[in-house]
Amino acid sequence: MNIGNLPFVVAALLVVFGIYTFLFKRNLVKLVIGVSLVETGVNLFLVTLGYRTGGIAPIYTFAPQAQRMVLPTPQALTLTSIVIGLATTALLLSFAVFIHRHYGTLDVRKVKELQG
Amino acid sequence: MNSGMSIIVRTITRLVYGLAIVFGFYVIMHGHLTPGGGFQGGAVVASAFALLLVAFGAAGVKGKLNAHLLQSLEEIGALAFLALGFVGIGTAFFYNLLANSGSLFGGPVLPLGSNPGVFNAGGTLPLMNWAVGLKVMTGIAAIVIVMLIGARKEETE
Amino acid sequence: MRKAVILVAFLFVGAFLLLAATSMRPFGEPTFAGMDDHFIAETQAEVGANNAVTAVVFDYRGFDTLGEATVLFAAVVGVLALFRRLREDEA
Amino acid sequence: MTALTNHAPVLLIAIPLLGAFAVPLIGKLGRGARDSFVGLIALVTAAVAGLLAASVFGRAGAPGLYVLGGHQGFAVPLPSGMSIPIRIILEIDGMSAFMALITALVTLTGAFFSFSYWRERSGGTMFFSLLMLLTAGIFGMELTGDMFNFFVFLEITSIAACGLIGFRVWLKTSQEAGFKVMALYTLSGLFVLLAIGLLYGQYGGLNIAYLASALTGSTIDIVALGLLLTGLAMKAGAVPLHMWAPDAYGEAPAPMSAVLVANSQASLYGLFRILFTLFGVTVSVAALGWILIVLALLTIFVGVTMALIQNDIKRLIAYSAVSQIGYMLLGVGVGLAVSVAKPDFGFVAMQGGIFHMLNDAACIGLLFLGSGVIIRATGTRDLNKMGGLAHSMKWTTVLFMIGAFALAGVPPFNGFASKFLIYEASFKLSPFLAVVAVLSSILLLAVFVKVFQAAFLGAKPAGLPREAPMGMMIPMVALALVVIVFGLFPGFFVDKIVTPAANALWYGRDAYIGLVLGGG
Repeated sequence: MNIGNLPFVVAALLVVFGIYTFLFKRNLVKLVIGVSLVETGVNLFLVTLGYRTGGIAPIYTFAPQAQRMVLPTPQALTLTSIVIGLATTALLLSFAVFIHRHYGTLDVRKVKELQG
Repeated sequence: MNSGMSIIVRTITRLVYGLAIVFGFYVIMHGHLTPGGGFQGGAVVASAFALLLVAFGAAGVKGKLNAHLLQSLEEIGALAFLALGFVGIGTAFFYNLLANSGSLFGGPVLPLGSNPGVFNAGGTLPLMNWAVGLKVMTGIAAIVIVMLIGARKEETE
Repeated sequence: MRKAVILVAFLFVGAFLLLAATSMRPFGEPTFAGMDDHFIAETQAEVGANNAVTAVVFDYRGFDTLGEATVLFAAVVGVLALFRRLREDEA
Repeated sequence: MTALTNHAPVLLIAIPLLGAFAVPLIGKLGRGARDSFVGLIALVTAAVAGLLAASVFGRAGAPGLYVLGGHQGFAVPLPSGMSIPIRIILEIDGMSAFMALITALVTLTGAFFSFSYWRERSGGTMFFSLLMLLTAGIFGMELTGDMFNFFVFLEITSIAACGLIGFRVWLKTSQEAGFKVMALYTLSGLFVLLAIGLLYGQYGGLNIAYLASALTGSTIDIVALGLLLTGLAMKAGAVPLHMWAPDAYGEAPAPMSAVLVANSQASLYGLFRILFTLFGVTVSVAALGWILIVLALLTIFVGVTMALIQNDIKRLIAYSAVSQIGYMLLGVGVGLAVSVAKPDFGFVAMQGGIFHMLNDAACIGLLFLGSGVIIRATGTRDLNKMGGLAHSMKWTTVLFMIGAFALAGVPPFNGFASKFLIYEASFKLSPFLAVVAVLSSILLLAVFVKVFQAAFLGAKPAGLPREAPMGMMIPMVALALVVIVFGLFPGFFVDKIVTPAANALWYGRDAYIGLVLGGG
C-alpha cells in the first residue's frame, strides 16, 4: 500500500464509519447522522479525485501564471452531491419529526408497525 | 412560547445578517469570475435567514418570512432556470446562446489566461447563477422555516 | 443471528471499500485528465467564464445542475407537503 | 415535426419538469385549472414518449444521440487516439424507448386516476408536483447516457417517491415507511455515486459509452461493479435487499404505488444497462448471470410466500410486485449467463424478461388502482373485514380479476405471454429454474383466489359500497385493455417493440459505444 493514497483511505473509512452508524445505532437521528457520514465520505472521495499535486483552483481571476490547475469536474460533481445530501437530510429529518409525533419515541426498536 | 435567544445573540444578528445577505449576493453575482456561484451564494443568503430565525424565533419573524411566498419565489427561480435551458433549443437544450455573441454577457474574455476578470462575459452563466441563487436561498429558507415551526409546535404540545 | 448476518455484511463491505481505496491510482496524479484539461483550457474562449468550475456546472454539465435544482425543489415540496395544514377529516 | 422528433429525448424530461415547477403556481387558480394543466402535461408527455418510441422503433431500435448544450465538437481526442465526450449525452436505443413507453403508460394512468382519488384530500398541488418530478426522474434515468446524470435522476426519483410515500401524514405507518425507504434509497444512491467516483478516478470520464470502451476489468472495476450491483438491486427491490419495497408500495397512495413499481423498473433498467452495455464482455458475465438468477429465484420465492400470509390487501399486492421483479431478473439473468455463446434460447429469455416489464407494469398498475378503489369503498385494508363487493361493484370485480389472472400468468392475458417465454428459455438452461418459476406462478394464483374469495364473494355487506366514479374507471379500463391486447397479440408486440429492446442489450453494445466514440 502506498502512503500517498492516504486521502482515499480516509474517505473510505468515513464511509465505513457511516455504514456502521447506520447499521448498529438505535436512534433515528443517529441513523440520519450515519447517512450524512456516508455522504461526507463520498463527497470527500470525489474532491480528492480531482487533486493534482501543487495544483491551484481552476479560476483564472488573478491566478498565478503558469500553474497547474486541479480538475474542475470533481468539484462540480461534489457541489451537486452536496445539494442532494442537503435535500435528503431535510426529508429524513422531517420524517423523524413525524415519527416522533406519532410514536412518541425515536427508538427504532419501538417504531415497528410494519413487519412481515 | 419563548421566542428567540438572548440579547447578545440578537444584537450580533442585527449587525451580521445584512452583511451575510450582501456577501451572498456578491457571491452569486460574481459566480463566473470568483469562487462561488448560485448555489453557494444562495446558501449564504439562506444562512442569514436561518440566523434570523434562530435568533428571533419563529414568532419573531412571523409575517416577514412566509413559507408560501418563499415557495412561490423558488418556483419562479426554477422556472427561470428551465427557461434559460430552453433558450438555446434552436441548437440543443442548454446550448449557451449568449456566449461570445457580443450582446448581454456576451463579451470576449481578454486577455486569455490570468486576468482581473471580465464581468460582461459568460453568456447565460450569470443569468443561471441568478436563477439558481434565487431558487436556493428561498428553497432552503422555506425548508428551515417550515421545519422550525413544525418542530416548535411539537415542544409546546 | 440477524445481528451476525449484518455484522458479516458490514465487514465485507468495509473490506471491499478499503481494498478499492488502496488499489486506486496514486493520489494527486490523475491518469486520464483529457476532459478536464479541455475544460481548463477552453473555459475562457468557449464559455467566457474565468471560473472553470462554474463553466462545468452551468455549461458543460448544465443538465446535471438542472437535475440538482430539481432535487432541491423536490425536497422543498416534500417537506412543505409533510408539514402542510390538513383538512379536518384527515387528522 | 422533425425538430420535435430530434428534441423528443430532452422534451420528455423537460416537459414534466416544467409541469412540476409550474403546478404550484397554477394551483393557486383553483382545482379545475390545476387538474386540466396536469392532465395536459401528462398527455403531452405521453405523446412525446410515443413519438420517440415510434422514431426509435421505426429505425429498428438503432441508438440515437442527443448532445446537451452543444452542436460542435462534443468529443475531445486523447493522445492515444481515444476520445472523451465532454458534454452530457442522452443516448436512446430500443431498450430506453421501451422503458419510456412503460413509464408513459403508468404515469398517465396514475395521474388521471389521482384526479378523482385525491379530490377530497389536502395538498393536491404538491401531490401532483411530486408526481411530475417522479415522472421526469424516471424518464431521465431511462434516457441518459451519462453515469453521473443517471445518479442525479436516481436521486430525483428517490426524493419525489419518498415525498409521495409519506404524503398521508396522519398515518403513522406511512411516516415509518417514508423514513425507512428514504434512508435505504439514499444509501443505494450513495453506493452508485461511490462507484461512479471510482470509475471517474480511474478513467477520467463519465459517459457510459466512453467508460465501456475504457474498462479493463481491474480490481477497481470489479469493486465499482459490486457497488453498482448492490445499489441498483437495492433500489429495484430484489431480495435480500427488498425490505423497503412492500412498505413503499403498501403505504403510498394507491395510484402512486403503480408509479413506484415503474420507478423500481427504471432501476432494473439501469442494472441491465450497466451489466450489458457498461461492463459487457470485460468481466465474467456467466458468473454475473448466475448471480442474477439466484437473486431472481430468491425474489420470486420470498415475494410469493410472503404474499400468501398477508391480510392487508395493499401489502399483499406489494409482495406480488416484488415477486414479479424476480421474473424480470430471471429472464435477463438467463440471457446474461449465456450471453457469450449467444444461443437462441438466451435471446428468448431476454425477450421474456423485458416483455414482462411492460406486462407487469400494466397488470400490477391495474391491481393497485383496483385496491385503491376497494379501500376507498370499504374504508379498510384488512381482507378479513371485506366481503361481498361483487354485489355492488361489478366493474371493479371484473377489472381486478383481469389484473390478477394476468399477474398469475393465466392465458390469454399478457402475463402468460411473457412468462411463457421465460419458462421456455430457463427450462433449457436448467429445468429447476422453470419448475420454481411455474410453481410460484401457481401459488400466486392461489393468493389471488384467496383475495377474490375474501373481498368480492360472500354475503352482501351492510352499507352497500358504491362503484368508483368514472374518473377512476377510465384509467383502469385503459390498463385492462393493454393487458388484454398484449395478451391476445403477443407475437406482434414482441416483434415490433420487444425484439429491438432485447437486441439493444444483447447485441447492441458495439453500436452503442460506436455511436458516441465514432468508428467502434
